[in-house]
This record gives sequence, structure tokens and C-alpha cells, in this order.
Amino acid sequence: MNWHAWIPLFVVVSSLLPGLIIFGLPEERVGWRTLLNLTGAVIKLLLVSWMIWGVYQGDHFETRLALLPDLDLVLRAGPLSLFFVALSTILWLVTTVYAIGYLEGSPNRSRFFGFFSLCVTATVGVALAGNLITFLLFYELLTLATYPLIVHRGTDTARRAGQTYLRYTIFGGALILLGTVWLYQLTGTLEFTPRGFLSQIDPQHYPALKIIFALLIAGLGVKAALFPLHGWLPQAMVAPAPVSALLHAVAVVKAGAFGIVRVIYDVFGVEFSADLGVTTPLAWIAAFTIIYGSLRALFQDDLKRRLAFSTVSQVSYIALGVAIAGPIATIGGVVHLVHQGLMKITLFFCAGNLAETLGIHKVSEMNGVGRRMPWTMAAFTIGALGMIGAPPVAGFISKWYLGVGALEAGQDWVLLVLMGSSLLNCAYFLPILYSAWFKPTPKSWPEEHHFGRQETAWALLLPPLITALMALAAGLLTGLPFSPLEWAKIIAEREFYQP
Amino acid sequence: MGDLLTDAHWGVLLILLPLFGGLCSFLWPSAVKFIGLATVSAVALSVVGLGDQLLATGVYHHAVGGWGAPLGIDLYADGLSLFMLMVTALVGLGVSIYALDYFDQDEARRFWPLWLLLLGGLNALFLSADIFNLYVTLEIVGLAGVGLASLSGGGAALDGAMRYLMATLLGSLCYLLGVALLYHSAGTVDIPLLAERLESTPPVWAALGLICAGLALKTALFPLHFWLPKAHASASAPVSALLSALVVKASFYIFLRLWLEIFSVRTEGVDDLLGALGMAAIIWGSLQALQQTRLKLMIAYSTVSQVGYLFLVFPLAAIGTFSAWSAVAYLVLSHALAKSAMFLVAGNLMHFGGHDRIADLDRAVQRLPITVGAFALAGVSIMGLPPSGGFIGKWLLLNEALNQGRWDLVFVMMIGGVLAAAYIFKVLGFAFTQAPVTHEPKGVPAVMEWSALLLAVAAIVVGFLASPLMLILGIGETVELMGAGQ
Amino acid sequence: MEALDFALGLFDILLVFLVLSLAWLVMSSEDLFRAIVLFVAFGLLMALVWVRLEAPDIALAEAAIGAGLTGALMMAALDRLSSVKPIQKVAASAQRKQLSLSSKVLPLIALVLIVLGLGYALLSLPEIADGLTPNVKENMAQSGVKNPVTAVLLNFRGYDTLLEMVVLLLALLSVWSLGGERKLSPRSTNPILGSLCRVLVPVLILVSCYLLWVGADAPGGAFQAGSVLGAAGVLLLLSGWHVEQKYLLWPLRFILILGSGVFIIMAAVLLLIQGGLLTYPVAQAGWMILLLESAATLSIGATLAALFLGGVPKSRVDQ
Amino acid sequence: MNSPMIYALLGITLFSVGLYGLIVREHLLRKILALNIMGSGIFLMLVALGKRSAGELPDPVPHAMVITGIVVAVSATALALTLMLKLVEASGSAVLHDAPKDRS
Amino acid sequence: MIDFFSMLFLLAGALFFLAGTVGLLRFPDLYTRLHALTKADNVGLGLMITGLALQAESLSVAGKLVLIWGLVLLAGASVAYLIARGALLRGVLPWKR
Repeated sequence: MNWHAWIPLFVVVSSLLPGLIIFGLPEERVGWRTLLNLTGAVIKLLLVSWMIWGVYQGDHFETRLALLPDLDLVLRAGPLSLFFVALSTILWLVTTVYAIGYLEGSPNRSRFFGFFSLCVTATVGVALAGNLITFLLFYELLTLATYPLIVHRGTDTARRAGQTYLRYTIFGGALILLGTVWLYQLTGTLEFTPRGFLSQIDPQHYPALKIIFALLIAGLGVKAALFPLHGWLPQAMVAPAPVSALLHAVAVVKAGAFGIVRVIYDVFGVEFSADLGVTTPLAWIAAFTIIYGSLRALFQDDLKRRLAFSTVSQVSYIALGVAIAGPIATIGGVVHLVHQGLMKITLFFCAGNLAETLGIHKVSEMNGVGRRMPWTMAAFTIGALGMIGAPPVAGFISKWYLGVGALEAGQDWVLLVLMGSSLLNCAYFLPILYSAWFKPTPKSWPEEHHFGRQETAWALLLPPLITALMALAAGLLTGLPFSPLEWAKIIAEREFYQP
Repeated sequence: MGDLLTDAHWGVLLILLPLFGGLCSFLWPSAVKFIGLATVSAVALSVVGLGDQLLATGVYHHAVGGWGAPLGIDLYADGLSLFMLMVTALVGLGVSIYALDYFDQDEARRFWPLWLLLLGGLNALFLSADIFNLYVTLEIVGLAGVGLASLSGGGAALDGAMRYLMATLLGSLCYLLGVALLYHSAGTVDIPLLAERLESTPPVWAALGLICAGLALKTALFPLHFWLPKAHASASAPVSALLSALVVKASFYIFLRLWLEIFSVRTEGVDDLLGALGMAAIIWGSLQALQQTRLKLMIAYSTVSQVGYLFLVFPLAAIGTFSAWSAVAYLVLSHALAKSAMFLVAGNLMHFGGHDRIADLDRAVQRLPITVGAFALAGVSIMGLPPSGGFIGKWLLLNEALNQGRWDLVFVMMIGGVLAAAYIFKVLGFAFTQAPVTHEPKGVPAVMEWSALLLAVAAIVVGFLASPLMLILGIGETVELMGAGQ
Repeated sequence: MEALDFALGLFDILLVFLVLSLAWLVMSSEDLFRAIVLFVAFGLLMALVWVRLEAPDIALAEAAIGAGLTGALMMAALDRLSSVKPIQKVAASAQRKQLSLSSKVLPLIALVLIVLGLGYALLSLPEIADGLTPNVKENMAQSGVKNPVTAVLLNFRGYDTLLEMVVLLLALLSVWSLGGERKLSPRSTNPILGSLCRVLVPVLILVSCYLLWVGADAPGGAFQAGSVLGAAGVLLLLSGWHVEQKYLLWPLRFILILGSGVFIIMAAVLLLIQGGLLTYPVAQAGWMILLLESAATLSIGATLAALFLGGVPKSRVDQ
Repeated sequence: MNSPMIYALLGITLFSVGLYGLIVREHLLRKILALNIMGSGIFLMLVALGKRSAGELPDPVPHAMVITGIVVAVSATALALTLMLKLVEASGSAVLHDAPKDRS
Repeated sequence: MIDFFSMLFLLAGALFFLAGTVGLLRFPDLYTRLHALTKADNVGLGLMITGLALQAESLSVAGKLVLIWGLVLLAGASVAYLIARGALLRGVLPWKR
């Protein structure tokens, strides 16, 4: 038996199966649920490590199942997919720990963790998809699996947020479906190929290809929250904190951004897209979204909403990096996939901690919180600095490569965008840090809970600390062989230099 | 042993078994459930037997009475018939299991004989190669359907059943008049012989019009769908499931069969008309479904819109290929599974809360997770999201529409999918929230929950079985020939 | 001879005119009772038409079922309808609603168009077409009977008839499912009705047997015989026939399914022996068909009478 | 025009008259009558056209079909009448009322 | 000779039918109409049957014809009685000048 042909499938199943079992578990079997969750996460981590090692050595991992007589479901591990798979696997483990702490004692946990696992399954599937139809399959599955998480609380606001979310994503899904069928009809294949599979196509199809590109990017842009398709994201903040964390850092938004990378690299190919002239508009949209998101974030008092608009802005770095269409910018964009994930998840964990421990939901309530919860706020600070792009946190690396890449590609205007965005980031993060650390502590918090001697529960405290450290490490240890930056370089090399 | 199995007359058995079971269940009312379930299981096994036989030997052909066409009646089974028989057996089995717990003793005594005879009628319909015989089977299906629809007895159910009866009788009569014209044009009622003998003459055109109109009425093609929502929404849950999943498909099958074999080469314009009506049905049905406040009405209108998809194949088939036909077969299959699951879910919810108002579903997700899960899975197939049978059908159809540059069809399909998502998630959303007035819920038997879930899961799983199912569809090459022979 | 042809032609035209105007009157008369009476008359005239078309088998069936039983069913329904509610008012208000031009004139135009279209289609059919006459003639010797219609019904297209028996049973099942239990009506106090019954019912049974027997060679057969039997049943029901409850359970059900049951069993047995559904051995075809017809006659009679009752029969407790 | 054709034309006219009644008349009993008249029309056409055969006897196959059809018709009529009675009992009206929303 | 008698009987029968029908149309109330109808029809049919029986090929055919007449007599008389009785019970009053 050829194990290599099944590992990608196992990776998907390693979260699918626990998820399905968890659905059947009675509410009170906390131990079993935790065990299943963590076992799945650890197995997935091991499998992914194996694949990373293998791919590093040039092995080939591919699962192929017949879907239609002439169309297969393909799961394939390449550098780009593994990049994203590794991110989601690690963050799933961390988030699971966090969610276990966060949801302790609240109702419907079996359902929650079931869909949580499905969500990760879909993300991993999106990452490993070897052709557009497989990608579409998992992309839609992601929509379906996240919906119950968003409406989890069962309030009317949650239901409405869920409706909004669906209105956007179903519409986006339909656009992708249309683009995919059309593409299939033109080319007869949907297989992801490095540098695209369209360069040989008859030029008479170019107009059609432009529309297909627009369809696909618009469809993906919904999840990636590209302006003006970002409307669902701030509303989706009604979901529990671990969900927001997962949605923003790993699952939904990233799946969209990752999809954009996929479409440009492996469907159209960077050069071909640049020749078609479709990357420049995308770069403009991304740039606009960066500024727009930051501006909106500036005026949010609700902490999670501020973070949400920050996500709108930050994720577009990825699209921007890819759309600049140069090797160095690519490194910047792709590496931001991981960096933004690490930093943003830290921030959301911290926001969740504040809400859970002290009942703080608003920026204006954060005065002096640094003294009450020093560890949480330390992690928050690292994340926030990273977002601003201050060295040595990971965000700096991304912005550096983006800037250099833009110069190299002759798109100097991008620098202005980056600078403007960084300034805005400062404007909406630094006041938070200032009031948290330096303003006086109020007499009472909105709704305080005590967790023994620590500032909050262990399960809530550890995850942000770990992710914050990882964000730091990603910025400091860029030279190590498996660092995100090195891996991003491999991806860029494959896209630009390999024969 | 192997010979015995492949030589057995599975096709004939498929007709006689349920009819006999129906008679037995009428004769021994105290054992209806046992007789019913045994019969339905035996029918399912016979379908497997027939499938095995067809895969080994190609088409099944049986001259009833040994006379053969044109004098006698021929039974005929190719891939398409087998496919429909399979759908019927699958849905029938699921609904039968559900019905075990759904009906009380008195209702069960009335339900099972009717349902078994309906099953016999459906099987006979899918196996017939004779248009007059098809008329008789249509009447069996229609009358059994009306009897079933009126089973629950309330004013709304009776009203729905009455509409259904009027529509189905009118449809049958139109069909019969068409049959009469065809008989006198060609001197036979055997489908293959008709295909050889018919020419494009006024009576044949008139017959085409009448048959199309009659069958469209029975299939509830927009704008002839007016009877369907009330009839399907007010019947009891297993009955609604059978009506929406199977009975509507039976008349559509005849439509498809006659089109494939007799009318396809003689029609210009009619196919476009049917396509246009299909498109209108998709949009209108979805919009109506979106406006409904009652779950069962919503599901019924969803049937109206899903029937529209089936008719999109006709404009495509004019220069279409195998994939257009397999698309429609796939849509039939997945819609049958998903829609029956949905109606069973509605039955569970009504049993649970005593009503089916969408806005008052009242945290059904927590209380009936399996049921709501079934609804969601069935919904995935109805919306045509991957991975599901509905997606495969839609994908094939979209592909074909794009191949032929039929952008109108493409857009309608996309809009239809989005609208379907809108009405399905409307339900799911309310299933999470708390109703303003909570009421004491009643427990739902596990059998009812699980049978609904199984049907819904089947609707998803068929999304992964495209290759084997297309192999089955290809038996006898009717479909392929028609695709290529234009 | 020519004079006869002319007279017949005249008669045809007169008959056509009468049938058509009766149909129109059935549809247009305001009074439902009148409409039903006219419908019965329509059915009787249709029987005449069948005779003119040399279709005596259908004439018999039409007279017995089409005009007789259907009429009786409708009368009974009308009677019950008026006992449920004063329907006249509803009908009147419905009439007022439809006086609008579009709802009445447009269908009328459509009607004319349909007639013209279909008429054109009919007229373009070939003048002479044999249909399946030669095939039937050729195989009559193997059919086991001498009446071609019976041969088609029970042998060549016997499968249709099997399914048709199922349709009849289905109608009854649905009616029973809908109607609930219905007590047999009380014994009529009317002496004439009773004596009429006593004379007529045996005669009807005799006629039924005759029709069944003669069906093999001449017009007649299971359906005609069965409907005559059904008429006898209706008569008995009207006169307040008393049946004990125990006969109304299993025995009645048995008779009701006898026709389709024997058909199915015969089909299965022949499938096993002859390897074909309803493939009779030529030598045995005659009595097999008679057996089927006898069973069918009983079932049809019982079913039609039961349909007239409109519910699951229940013995009255008068004694 | 020969007499079978006259009767065939009568058949389709009856069919249309019945159809007209079915659409225009609202009382259910009348609709049921209309369906019966439509059926008679079809049967008439079926048999009348069977008289076109060159031989002495008319085509027996339509005859058998019509007998089948008559039995089907009486079955359907009986069911329809019972349903109508039950409906009147339940709703008090022998007319199907359409909510304007359900009209198409 | 036989043909002549046949025709005679048939014509006489037709005359009775005509008279009965005229009565049906012209008479003032239910009871008188019933009277005209049944009486005329019974005699008229009897005459017609006689006329036809003369033409019959065999005795059995003639017998059947007579049987029909007998049945119609029986049914006609009984039904006329039933209708009249029903009408009386429902309060339909006989016509008076």
C-alpha cells in the first residue's frame, strides 16, 4: 500500500472523524470530548509534520478519488498547501485548548466542537485541494460549517449575523461555481499547476478569462473580506471568541485569501495574470481595502469590531503581495498568511480573555487593565506591535518584503499604502496599549470573575501566550530552515524561478 | 445459482410483489406493518437483482402474454428505468421505515395498502414500454396519490387532495387523448414501434401537445403547478415525501421517456418552451418558497422550483450529450432523496411542536439535532452545494448549458441556487433561536429521526457515486443514443 | 339500400346533435339535479352511439357503468350533499362571480380553438387504417376465446386489465380511507321496493352470469357482468339489505380483492410455468380466462356496490 | 365525411366542452361531471377512428381500451364524489376557494 | 306478410311513444306526466317488442326480447310508484283544475 497516496486524506479525516463522533457525544462527556479533540489535533500535527518533511525532500503526496467520470477529487500536498495546513493545524490545537477553557459550563458544547472540527476539516481541505473543484467543495463546506458557529448563541442578533454571513458567502460561492464551470468548459481541466494551466490557451478566450478571473476573485474576495465584500465580517463578531479567532486567523478569511493566491499562482499563473492585466486592479482594490479597513477600525469602540476591521485591512496585504506580481512581494504576501494568523489569533484570544474575565467589551473600558491582567496584555501588546509592523515581531517581516517587492516590481505607490496603513495601525492600536498600561485602574470591572491566583484560567491564558511567542519567534528566527519565511521563499522560487 | 439470479424475472417481480403485498395488507389489517415492510424490502432486493441482471445482460425485455408488440404489451428496462426503480426503492424504503412509527394503528391500516399499490403502480410505470399501459399505471399512481393525500383527513388535506385529484385526472385525460391520437396515427401503442412509425403530421403534433400538457400538469411544471403546494403541504409527512419525491417524478419519467424515444427529433420550439417554463418555475417557485411562513408549504414550493430544473434539460438535449441526460437523472435522484428527507423532517417538527411555523421552530437544533441535521444535509443537496447529489446534477447541467452558450439557463440556475440557500437557511436560522412563545414539546421516536437523516445522508453520498451511477444510466444506451443521434 | 344509408346518416347527425346538446346542457344547467339527470340521459345516448359504432361491448359497459352506476353515484352524492349543507346558496354565489367576461369568454374561445385544432388533426389522419385488426385476427385462434374484445382484454392486453382491477380496488381503498364507517341503511318500509328487489336481484344475477358466460364468444364479459352485479348490489343497499357484521369483515374484503388477487396469482403461476407474465398455454387459455373473469366479475360487482355505499360498511343493529 | 369521422369529431368536441365546464364551473360536482364528459369524448374518438379499418369488423383493441377506461373513470368518479362530500363536511363549501396568493 | 305485421306493430309502438312524450311535455304535474309516460311506454315497448320478435332469427332471441319487456314493465311500474310516493311524501300536491 502506498501511504503517500492516502496521507492527505488522513489529514482531512483526522479532524472530520473526531468531529462526527463529537456530534454524537452527550453534553456531559467533557473528558471524552477533550480527548477526541486533542487526539485529532495531535495526530493531524504529526501527519502534517511527516508531509512537510517529505515534501522538503521532494516526495509526492496525492490522494485522488473519482468524482465524475472525467473529474477527480484531488488532495495534494505542495509547499503552498502545507504552509496553510501547518498554520491551521497548529492554530487548531491552540484554539481547541482555548475553546475548552472559554466554553466551560456553557450549553451545546458537543455541537460547538463538532462544527469546530468540521470547520478545520474544511480549511485543511481548502489548503490541500489539488484542483479547483475540490477547492470549491471544501470552500462551500467551510461556509456550512461556520454558519452554526456564528449563530451558536441562538440570539436574534446571532441569527441575523448568520443570515448576513450567508448572504455574502453563498453569493460568493455561486460566483466561484460559475467561474469554475466556465473555466472547465474552456479548458477541460481544473488541476492546480504551478504557474497556471492557461498560458497555452487561444487568445480569443482572453475576454472570457478576464471575466472568470473577476468571478473567482469576487467569490473568494467575499471570504477574504475585500472591499466592498467585507460587510459580513464585523457582524459575525457576535460569535464566541474562539470562533472569531478561528474565523479571522485561520479558517474563513484565510481560506479566501489563500484561494486568491491559488487562483493567481496555480490557475492563471502570475505572469499570465499580469499579461491579462488583471492583477493591477486587484492590487488597487487590495490597497484600498487596506486603508479603508484601517480607517474604519479607528472609529470602533467595540474591541472585537475594531479587531475585525483590522482583519479586513491586514488580510488584504496577502492579496496585495500576490497582485504586485514580483517574487519578493510574493514572499511578503504569502508569509503574511501565517504571520497575520499568529498575531490576529493572539489579539482575539486576549479580547476573549478580557470579556470572559472582566466583562470588558469596549476599548473605553480598558483603562489600566494591564495591571489586572499583565500576561494577557503582554500577549496583546506583542500582537498589536506586530500588526503595526514594528520589529522584531513577525508583521515587520511581511511589510518589509512587501515594500521591497513593490519597489522591485516598480510599483512605488504601494509604499505609500504601507506607510499609511502602518500609521493608521499605530493610531488605533497604540491608544489601546497606552490606556491599558498607563491609565489608572477603575474601582470595579464590568463583570469580574476570579480564577484562583492567576489572572484568568490556564486554558485561556496559555494559548495567547503561545501564539504571541510564536509571532515573536517568526519575526526573530527567520533564518531557521522551517521558518515561515524560508517556506515562503520556497513557494516563491517554485512560482518564479524553477523551470 | 448465478444463472438463476440473472435469469429470474426481477422486472415482473417488481410489479407483482407490491401489488400482492397491497392486497395482503388489505386482507390482514392487523399485520399491515409487517407485510408492508417485508414487501418494500423485497422490492428493494428485487431492484438489486434487476440491476445485477441488467449489468450482466444489457436491457431487460419481456413480452407480456408472449405476444409481443404491437399486439401485446412489452415490459422494458434499461438504465433509465433501473435508475428510477432504484430511486423509488430507496426513497420507498426510507419512508416506509419512517411510517412504521409515524402512523397510529388506524392510519397505518389505511396507509399501507395504498402505499404498496402505489409502489406497484410506480414500478409498473417505470417498466412499461406501452403508452396505453402507461396511462393505466398513471391512474394507479394518481388515485393512490389522492387516497394517500387525503389520509390525514383535515379540511386542508381534503382541499389539497381535491385539487390534486382534479389536476391528476385532467392530466390523465389529456394524456389519454394524446395516446388515442398516436394509436390512430401509427396503429400501435408500443414505444419503440411508435418511434419507427411516427411522422411529423398534425395528429402527432396534437398528440405531442396534449401529452406534454397532461404530463406537465401532473409534474406540476410552472404555470401548471397550482395544485401542488396545497396538496403536498397538507398531506401527512410520509405521504408528502412520497408525493414530492416519487409521484411527481413518475410523470416526469414518462415525459423524458417519450421525449427520448418518440418526440425528440420532431420538436422545434417545444424544447425551448419547456426550458422557458422550467426557468420560470425555478424563479417563481423559489420566490414563493422564500415567502412562506409554514415549513411544509415552503418545502412544497421548493418542489415546484426543483421541478423546473428538470425541464431545463429539454432545450439542452436538442444538441446535448449523455451528460445532459445524466444531469437530469441525477437531479431526479438527489431531489427525491433530499425532498423526502425534508418532508420527513417537517413531520418530525410538527410532531415535536404541533405546528410548522418557521419563525417558531424554537431551538429545534438543540432538541432535535438529528432532525435538523437531516434538514441541513438535505438542504445542501437542494441548494446544489458540493458535496452532494444535487451538486453533481447541477454541475453537469451547468457544464452543458455553458457548452451550448445558454447563458440564460446558467443565470437562472445560479439565481435558483442562491434563492434555495436563502429559504433553507431561513429555516435553519430560526431553528437556532428561541421562539417568543415556548410550548411543551413532544418527543419524536428515534426511528422517525434516523430515517429522515438516512435519506438526507443518502442525498449527500450519491454525490460521490457519480461514476457507478452513470454506468447504470448507460445501460441500454437509450440515453446515449439520443444524446449522440441528433 | 341507399335509402337506409341516408336514414342512418340522418340518424347519426341527429344523435350527434342530441349528445352534444345534452353535454352542453349538463355543463350549463344551473340546477345540479337536472345536470345529473341530463348526464344519465347523455350516458344512455352514448350507449346508442356505441351501438352505431359497432361496439356492443362498450355499449353494454356504458349503459351499465357510465350511465347507470355513475348516475347512481352522483345522485347519492347530491343527496348527501344537500343533507350536509344548503349548497344551493353556495352554487348561486359562485354563479354570480363568474359572470365576468374574461372568465367565461376566454375559455370559450379556447374551446373553439381546441376543437378546430384537434378537428384538423383528426381530418388529416389517413382515411383507412387497420390498426391492430389484422394482428388480432391472426392470433384469435390462440387466444382461447372467440370474442375479439374479450381476447384483447383478457389475453393480448390482459396485463392492462390486471392493473385496471388494481385501479378499481384503489378507488375503493381510498373511498374507505376517506369515508370512514358507514352503516347500512335501514330496511325500507316501502313494500314495492322490497318486492322489486326480490324479483329483480335474482334476474340481475342471472343476467350477470349470462353476460360472463357469453363474453367468450359474443359481446359481454367480466366488466359488463360485474357492473350488472354491482347494480344488483346497489338495489339491495337501497332497499335496506341486512348483512351481518361478520360477513362484512374478512369475507367482504376477500371478495373485493378476489379479482386482482386471482389475476396476480395467475400471472405469477404462469410466469413460473410458462416463463411469461400471463402467458396462457393455448389449450388451457379458455378456462383460465373464464376463471379470471369469474373472479373479476365478483370483485367488480362487490366493489361497485361498495363504492356506492361510500365508506366502510357496517352492519346496522336493528334486528 | 363518413359517419365514424363525424363521431370522432363529436368526441373531441365533447372533450372540449367538458374541459370548458371543468374550467368555468366552480361546483365540484359539476367539475366531476365535466371530467366524465371529457372521458366519454376521448373514448368516442378512440373507437370511432377504429372503424376506419378496411375489414368488416372494427378494430377491437380500442374497444378493450375504452372498457378499461370506463372502469377507470367510474373508479375516479366514485373517489372524487366521496372526497367532495368529505370536503363539504369539513369546509362547508363545495367550491375550491383560492387564496389569491396561490393563484398563478 | 310477417314484414307487414312487424311494421304495423313498430309503427303502433312508435305512436304510443310519441303520445307518451307529448304527455310528458304537456301534462300539468308530476303525477299525470308519470301516468302518461309509464302507460305509453309500457304499451309502446310491448308493441315494438312484438314487432321485433316477429323478425327474430330464433326463439331464444324472441324470448330475450320478451324478457326485456317484462323487466321494463316491472321496473317502470315500480319506479313510477316510488317516484309518486316520494313526491307525495315530500308534499307535492296533485294538480287540480
